[in-house]
Amino acid sequence: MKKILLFSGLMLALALGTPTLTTAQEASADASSATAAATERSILERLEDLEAYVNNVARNASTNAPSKIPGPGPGHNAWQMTAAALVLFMTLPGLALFYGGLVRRKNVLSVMAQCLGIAGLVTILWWLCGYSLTFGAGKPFIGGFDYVFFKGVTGSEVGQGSNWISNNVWAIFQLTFAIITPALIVGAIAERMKYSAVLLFITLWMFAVYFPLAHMVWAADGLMCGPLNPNAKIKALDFAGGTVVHMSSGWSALILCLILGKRLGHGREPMPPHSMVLCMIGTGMLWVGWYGFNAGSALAADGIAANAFTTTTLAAATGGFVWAMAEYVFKGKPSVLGFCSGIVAGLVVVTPACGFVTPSGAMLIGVVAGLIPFLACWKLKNWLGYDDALDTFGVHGVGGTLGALMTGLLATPKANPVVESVAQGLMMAQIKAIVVTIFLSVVATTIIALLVKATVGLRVSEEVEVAGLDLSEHGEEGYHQARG
Amino acid sequence: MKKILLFSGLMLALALGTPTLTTAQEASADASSATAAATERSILERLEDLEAYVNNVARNASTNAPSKIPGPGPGHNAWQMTAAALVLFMTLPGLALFYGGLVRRKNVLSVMAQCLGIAGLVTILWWLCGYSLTFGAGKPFIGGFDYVFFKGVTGSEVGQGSNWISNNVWAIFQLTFAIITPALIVGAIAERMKYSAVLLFITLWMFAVYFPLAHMVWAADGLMCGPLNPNAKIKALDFAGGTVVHMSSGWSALILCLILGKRLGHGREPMPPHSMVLCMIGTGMLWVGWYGFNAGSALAADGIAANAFTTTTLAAATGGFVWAMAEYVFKGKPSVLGFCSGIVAGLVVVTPACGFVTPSGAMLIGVVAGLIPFLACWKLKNWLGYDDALDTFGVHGVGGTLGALMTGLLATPKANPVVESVAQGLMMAQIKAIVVTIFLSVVATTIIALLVKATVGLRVSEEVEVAGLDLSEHGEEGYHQARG
Amino acid sequence: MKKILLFSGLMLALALGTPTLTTAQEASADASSATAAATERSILERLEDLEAYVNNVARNASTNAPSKIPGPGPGHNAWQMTAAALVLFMTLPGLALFYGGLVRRKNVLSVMAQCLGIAGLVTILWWLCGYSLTFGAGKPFIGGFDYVFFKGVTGSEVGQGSNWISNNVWAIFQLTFAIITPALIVGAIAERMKYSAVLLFITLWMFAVYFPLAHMVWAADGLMCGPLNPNAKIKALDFAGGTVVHMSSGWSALILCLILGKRLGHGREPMPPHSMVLCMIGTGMLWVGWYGFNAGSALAADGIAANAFTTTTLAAATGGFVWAMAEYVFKGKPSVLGFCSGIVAGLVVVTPACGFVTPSGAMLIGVVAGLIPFLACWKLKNWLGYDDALDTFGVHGVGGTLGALMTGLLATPKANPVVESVAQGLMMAQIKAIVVTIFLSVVATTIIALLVKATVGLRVSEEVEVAGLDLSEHGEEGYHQARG
Amino acid sequence: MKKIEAIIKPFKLEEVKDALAEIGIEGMTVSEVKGFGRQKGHTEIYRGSEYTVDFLPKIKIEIVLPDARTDAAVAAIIKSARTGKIGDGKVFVSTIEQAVRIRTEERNEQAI
Amino acid sequence: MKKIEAIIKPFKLEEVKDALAEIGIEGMTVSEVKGFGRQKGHTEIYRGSEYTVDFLPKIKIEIVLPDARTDAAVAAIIKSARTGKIGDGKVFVSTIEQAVRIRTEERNEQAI
Amino acid sequence: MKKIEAIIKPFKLEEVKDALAEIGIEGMTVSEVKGFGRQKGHTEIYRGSEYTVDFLPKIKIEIVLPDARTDAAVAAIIKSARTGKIGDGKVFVSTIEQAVRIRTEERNEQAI
Ligand SMILES: Nc1ncnc2c1ncn2[C@@H]1O[C@H](COP(=O)(O)OP(=O)(O)O)[C@@H](O)[C@H]1O
Ligand SMILES: Nc1ncnc2c1ncn2[C@@H]1O[C@H](COP(=O)(O)OP(=O)(O)O)[C@@H](O)[C@H]1O
Ligand SMILES: Nc1ncnc2c1ncn2[C@@H]1O[C@H](COP(=O)(O)OP(=O)(O)O)[C@@H](O)[C@H]1O
Repeated sequence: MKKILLFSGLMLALALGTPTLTTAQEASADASSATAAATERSILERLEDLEAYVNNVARNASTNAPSKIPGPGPGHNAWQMTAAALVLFMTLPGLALFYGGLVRRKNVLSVMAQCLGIAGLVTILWWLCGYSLTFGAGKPFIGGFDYVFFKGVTGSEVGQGSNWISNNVWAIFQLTFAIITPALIVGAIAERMKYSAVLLFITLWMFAVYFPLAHMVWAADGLMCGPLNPNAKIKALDFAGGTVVHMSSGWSALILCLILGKRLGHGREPMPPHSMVLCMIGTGMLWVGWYGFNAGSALAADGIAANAFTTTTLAAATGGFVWAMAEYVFKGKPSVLGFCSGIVAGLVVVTPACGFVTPSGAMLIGVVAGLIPFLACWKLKNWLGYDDALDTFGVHGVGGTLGALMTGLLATPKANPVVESVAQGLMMAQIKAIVVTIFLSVVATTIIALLVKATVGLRVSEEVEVAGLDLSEHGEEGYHQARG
Repeated sequence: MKKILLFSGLMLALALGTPTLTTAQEASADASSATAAATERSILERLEDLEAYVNNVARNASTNAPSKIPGPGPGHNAWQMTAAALVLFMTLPGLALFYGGLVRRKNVLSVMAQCLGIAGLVTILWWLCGYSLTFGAGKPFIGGFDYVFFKGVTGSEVGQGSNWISNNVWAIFQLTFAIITPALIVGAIAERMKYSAVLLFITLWMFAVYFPLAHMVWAADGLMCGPLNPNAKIKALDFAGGTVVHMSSGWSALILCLILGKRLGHGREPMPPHSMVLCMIGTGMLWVGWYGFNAGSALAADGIAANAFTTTTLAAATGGFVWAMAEYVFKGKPSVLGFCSGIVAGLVVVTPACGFVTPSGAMLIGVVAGLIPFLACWKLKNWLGYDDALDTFGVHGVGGTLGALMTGLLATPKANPVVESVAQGLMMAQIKAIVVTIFLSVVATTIIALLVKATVGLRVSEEVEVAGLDLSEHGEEGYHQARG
Repeated sequence: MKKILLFSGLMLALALGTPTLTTAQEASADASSATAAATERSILERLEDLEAYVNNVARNASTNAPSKIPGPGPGHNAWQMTAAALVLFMTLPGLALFYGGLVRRKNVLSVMAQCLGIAGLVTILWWLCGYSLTFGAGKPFIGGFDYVFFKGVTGSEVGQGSNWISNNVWAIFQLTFAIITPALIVGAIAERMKYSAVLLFITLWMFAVYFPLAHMVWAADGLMCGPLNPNAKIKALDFAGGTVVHMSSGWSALILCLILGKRLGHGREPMPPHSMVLCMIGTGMLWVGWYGFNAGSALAADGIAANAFTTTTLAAATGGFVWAMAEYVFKGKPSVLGFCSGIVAGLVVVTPACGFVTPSGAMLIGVVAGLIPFLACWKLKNWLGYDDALDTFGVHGVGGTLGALMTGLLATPKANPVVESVAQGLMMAQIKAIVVTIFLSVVATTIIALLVKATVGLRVSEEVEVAGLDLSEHGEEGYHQARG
Repeated sequence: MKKIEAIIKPFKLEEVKDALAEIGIEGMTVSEVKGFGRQKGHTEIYRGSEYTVDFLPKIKIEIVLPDARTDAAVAAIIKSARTGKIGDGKVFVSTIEQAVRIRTEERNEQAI
Repeated sequence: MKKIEAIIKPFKLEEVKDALAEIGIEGMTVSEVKGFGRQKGHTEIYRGSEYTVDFLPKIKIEIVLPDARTDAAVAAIIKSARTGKIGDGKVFVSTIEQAVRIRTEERNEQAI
Repeated sequence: MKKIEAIIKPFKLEEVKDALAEIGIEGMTVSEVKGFGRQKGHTEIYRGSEYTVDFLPKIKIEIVLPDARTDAAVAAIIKSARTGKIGDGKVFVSTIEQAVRIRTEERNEQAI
């Protein structure tokens, strides 16, 4: 029943969306004929536009004549497409492997199905209205409906994201963020949550948490968008998603796994990763993909992107090394899971900071990222006793919060001139942003989780949990032995 | 014996090719000294050339003076190299994993060896004369011999592919297409075809089907090249290879698997995928690599590439979601293989359309791609009873044909101005292109398959099939258990 | 104890590095205010600068007025970031899988931990002083201390690497080379070396071999830097690291595995790869990543990069095919490991040559690369009887040396004008470079290995070797069976 | 001496091991097997093809022990392995004539 | 009661299972083993090293059943597992003294 | 006929096989098992959780052979499998009543 409803909903949406096939482009065609009426730019102005492209700044706006190069700039657009592809790679197959390797063999496919389902679901929502609610002009808390069905989101025009990248590449780049964020939550609730409940929870969560939060932090009229919104109430910094991506998913994951309850046998039976090899492959992919995530967030192949690229590398490598060496010191053996966890932690903590800090700042972030989340996963979790199966909270919740703080501490105009404008009171703004994010995530997740529990139910039956979700929920097994 | 012949052939070809080491570059050196004799371009003309680079249009051709920027444009060339790397990634390891995971454990390496062998073989053929036969000036049905041994295919010159990308990057980008197309066929004949027969079949098939078809569809003097050839008999559209890649491989696969016969035990014994995990990894890689395939086919990092990037994402995600939800509705469980199949189907169907349709068009494509190939694999195959082991026909044959039709239906000048020039009678042209493609694939495959059967034979012995192709044909096993 | 020392060392370094947070950027701020005082560039000069960007040549230097586009050029910078990400991908997860698949199941994680540990360790060293010692101005044999703690290595400035790429992107690009080189050595000493010994050996080796050698070959004042150093004693060519990366690691690997001794049971017990599937995945990733390695070494998305991209593809595909066909001829069966080995060999041999040879030259390289290392692994190794577990010497040592020779033989100004300036006596220069590289690698490795043996010891105990390094050294297992 | 072979559900292994340890039995050999019996299998679907997996994963425990301790061990296994649902498994007992500890060459009851 | 242990070629498992089902035997336990016998192994080659794999994959079927049904079962196995080529495998029969169904504690012939 | 079941350390398999071949025994069936005994397991650590793996990988060898050759075989196994360290394993001997070669239907001593 539910499934049929879901299905019909999609069809309906598509029926609604299809007319825009015509209208959207008509509008843009009109627009371009209007501008074509203006006079020509001078040679100097045309030269300035070309230089603006190289320098990734705005075209000369002091003249009415249209720019001769009004569309995307090839170098920046090339990098932005590459970056978007890299971020998708983080989820599929990156995160699916990282998480899939850490669960027991009988649940490997369920984790993958969750990542795949989220990718599909979020894409449809994003096209429908998610992109519009996030980046359409609106209120400080949420955007508007200007871009529903990707209306006006074309490849030949720029400006929605930045000066030299196609509007639709920007929309897809941001889509890949909207996909990975809820997929991160999967780590906390692995091995016991109903598939239908996952899909329903995520749908509601996108509307209640992700779209508003991403708007607040990254839209030019958002509540906490320090660099772009001069009227922002909270002038915070978040380069690539410390609050939006990691804190929101991490804190929501904590609440959801508390409401969901522990896995059967948790704390009694060993539940070792069924394949550290898969987990390590996923880690490598996450690291590489993260270059798209962080350096792509510069929205250009410029010096800021280069800085984010650099700091990301340093923090990831150092985070991994420090975590494993901490294990070496405290537990006698450096483990592959330690390296992998530390690399991801380093990447998480540097995410909000990467475009604002220097290489030495990144090294400090790497060291801290290798120690604090290590302690969170080792001590805090056992002490509090929740069953965050794959440590989404320990790594992303704790790491994301840490990142927001470290950004406040280490952001410097020397790494990025934009920091100048928000430097005053930055730490306080960061703390406020942290509070808003945690508050929104915790409250919304609690309500949604209880709602889902009351309707389709959150957990699979004991029998299904024992047999494994792969067989029971997806009718497949991860691996088949030789025969014949 | 055969092997020695093969080997000597390669050596001979190399001996023939090596002299061009000298001659090819001499020619190009001459050419550049000739142009250097002309007068200088004016400042305005130089400015226009720079703007032409940003806008990805041709350099000012109204003057004799050579352009000051005659070579590749960095942003476009950067994207084109990235795209070529991504398409190679689709085959190795992407497709090798997608297919390798779906076969039984005893045949996983044989599938990989087929992909690897095809990559090597096709590269050698491409360098020898394949590129020339495909893109050298020639007749409507086949190109000429201008570029044998990559003669005149340099990095500093542009124009063979497009205005701002190196000629040799274009040649390699196209090589990656020429590699993946025959590799797709492997899915239909998996687990039972002789390795020597695969190599021989593919060699002949490249000459009989791929080089001619790619020439007809993409060369400026090709029979069906709607956008570039004003004299084309069939003014069809195929942005990134619906006919050339997916239909040709899909329909050939069908015929070849019919001639080859079913696997021993087909329909009686269960033959589940030995590792859905590998299949899922492969799917993620295919999706990411497909950005190179589709957005790379714009041959620039421009707005058209951006559009292809966008539509590719939407169709893939929607196709995967719809296929799995259709399973949910009709079979009770959404499977990982359903997601993976739907993603690939979405990508296949959007391939010919991606540069010509709007986002909403892509969503519609995604929905259709999630349903029709799903039915083809579920119902059609059982009904007709052929053993297309990994559903190459169901996904690529059916999907490619569907894509050619949907392109006719949804292509719009609003997405790409080039559609204007072929809009009239487009659907009829698409149907003609479909007929030509199917006809060529079916007839050529039949003849070649019978030829190979009569000479080296198509199938391995029963004993080899039972023991697995890995051990018998390649002397290796996919996995070794622990010992000691 | 040792571990605590290691740990504190890192902390100390960080404490030292952090002050540069301030000083480094101050310096650069001063510099830019100084230049801002100069007069304006003329329109023609500005046009020339833009053209210089497209053509990847230096900005007009005949004027004092600062360039209007002094920073990185988007297309080149985009490609350089992509290339750096690709080279990292080669190590993590590429090489880790390639090697990890070839060892026995009980040691798969140890190989991965070695790759991960090297990535972390080398990153820290690189930031500390490695980059500076390699590329800071210095002596013919080693650089200086100008760039310690990445001082002055910013994203907005260019010139340390090339005209149009950010200095820090160049530094990170080179870091990825510095990571993979020692990681290659792991292949020879797999399955028996102590983890602490690996870390210690590599630390010393970086200072004794890698930093000096990379300086000699690639720094503008390096001893053997043919293209950039007019005063170079040995005017050799090495486009992307035949000597620096492959010969140094390969020859060091040989010596280290001789000193380390054979694995228990070597030659008596079968030690087949535990997963050829992983090895094949790794190979695909290595190939794709190698585009960053080779075409990225052009330091721009220009025609030279395009040429390197092309020759890399041809050599890899041909190398793989020839190796497997040689097996087919001599052993009756073409194996997946044969393809994989040949692909890697093709890539290794073409590495020093890729930017200097034509496509036909690359084909010849591919053929040779498929035959000579094949013989080295098959005959030479058995004949000499050393236990190079995964054939680092056979592929990288032999292949790298072969590549240096083939570069001398095939480099041509037709592929790259820079060859002109060193053509005279090139073969002799190549031989000298080979001798220097082998001498340095062999002597330094011998001394370091004996030193490490005398202090922490080189080998694990017999018991650990039998049980597997994963459990004993890292406290983990690669795979866990189903249970419950 | 007797050999007990018990076929149990995999997730019961820890419990059975603990139950045996409690009565002093600390030597055993365990293997992964597939069982076929009254408990019905499950259906898997792969694109077009649907099929039933009849063989279910089970664990086989083998214990060699003195005659006198057999009944206690059997009872302990039954108690700890039971869920009451179909497919809980079986216990079989047979005779062992000789046992040797490889390390020491101790024989029979000393060896186990 | 008797225990039949049959070592067969892996791809014969379905057929043997069906043959046993036909004569009413529906309980069995199956495991993957490696066999060593007259059937010679194969050679694998990895770069420099070539070696022979002597152990071939086989399936072991274990069935506990009443004495009276033993001969029929053995015959059914032999018939369905035979290919006539070397390596078809063996059937071994031994005695089981006790059998218990864990779920119900039924004993002996009731239990199997 | 007798059946020898030997539980040994995995890396000793080749040696045991060779030792048996030397005394003319060339048929056997081998499986991977997990052993639990005096030899203590190891600890694995995964982030927060630390746990002990009690079950160690072992190899089980099964050989059916004529009564007369049993002692020699047991002796050969013990000699070749011994390392002298805890966990070397056990050898158990029991009786087999019937043996059939599937390929030929040869019975008993002819069959093995
Ligand atoms: N006759 C038999 N011989 C050997 N093993 C058997 C026999 N019958 C059942 N088994 C094993 O016992 C397991 C449980 O048996 P089953 O009939 O499913 O449930 P239950 O024991 O609760 O009646 C089977 O999966 C199989 O491994
Ligand atoms: N003496 C034995 N004891 C236990 N298992 C044996 C014995 N001899 C053979 N086998 C098993 O039977 C299988 C088939 O035996 P083999 O000698 O290869 O062929 P055949 O039975 O046709 O003569 C072997 O792979 C092994 O698993
Ligand atoms: N009572 C038993 N029944 C069956 N197998 C046993 C028994 N005791 C030990 N084993 C097997 O023998 C192996 C070795 O036993 P262990 O007590 O560790 O060492 P040792 O034989 O040297 O005393 C165990 O891992 C287990 O597989």
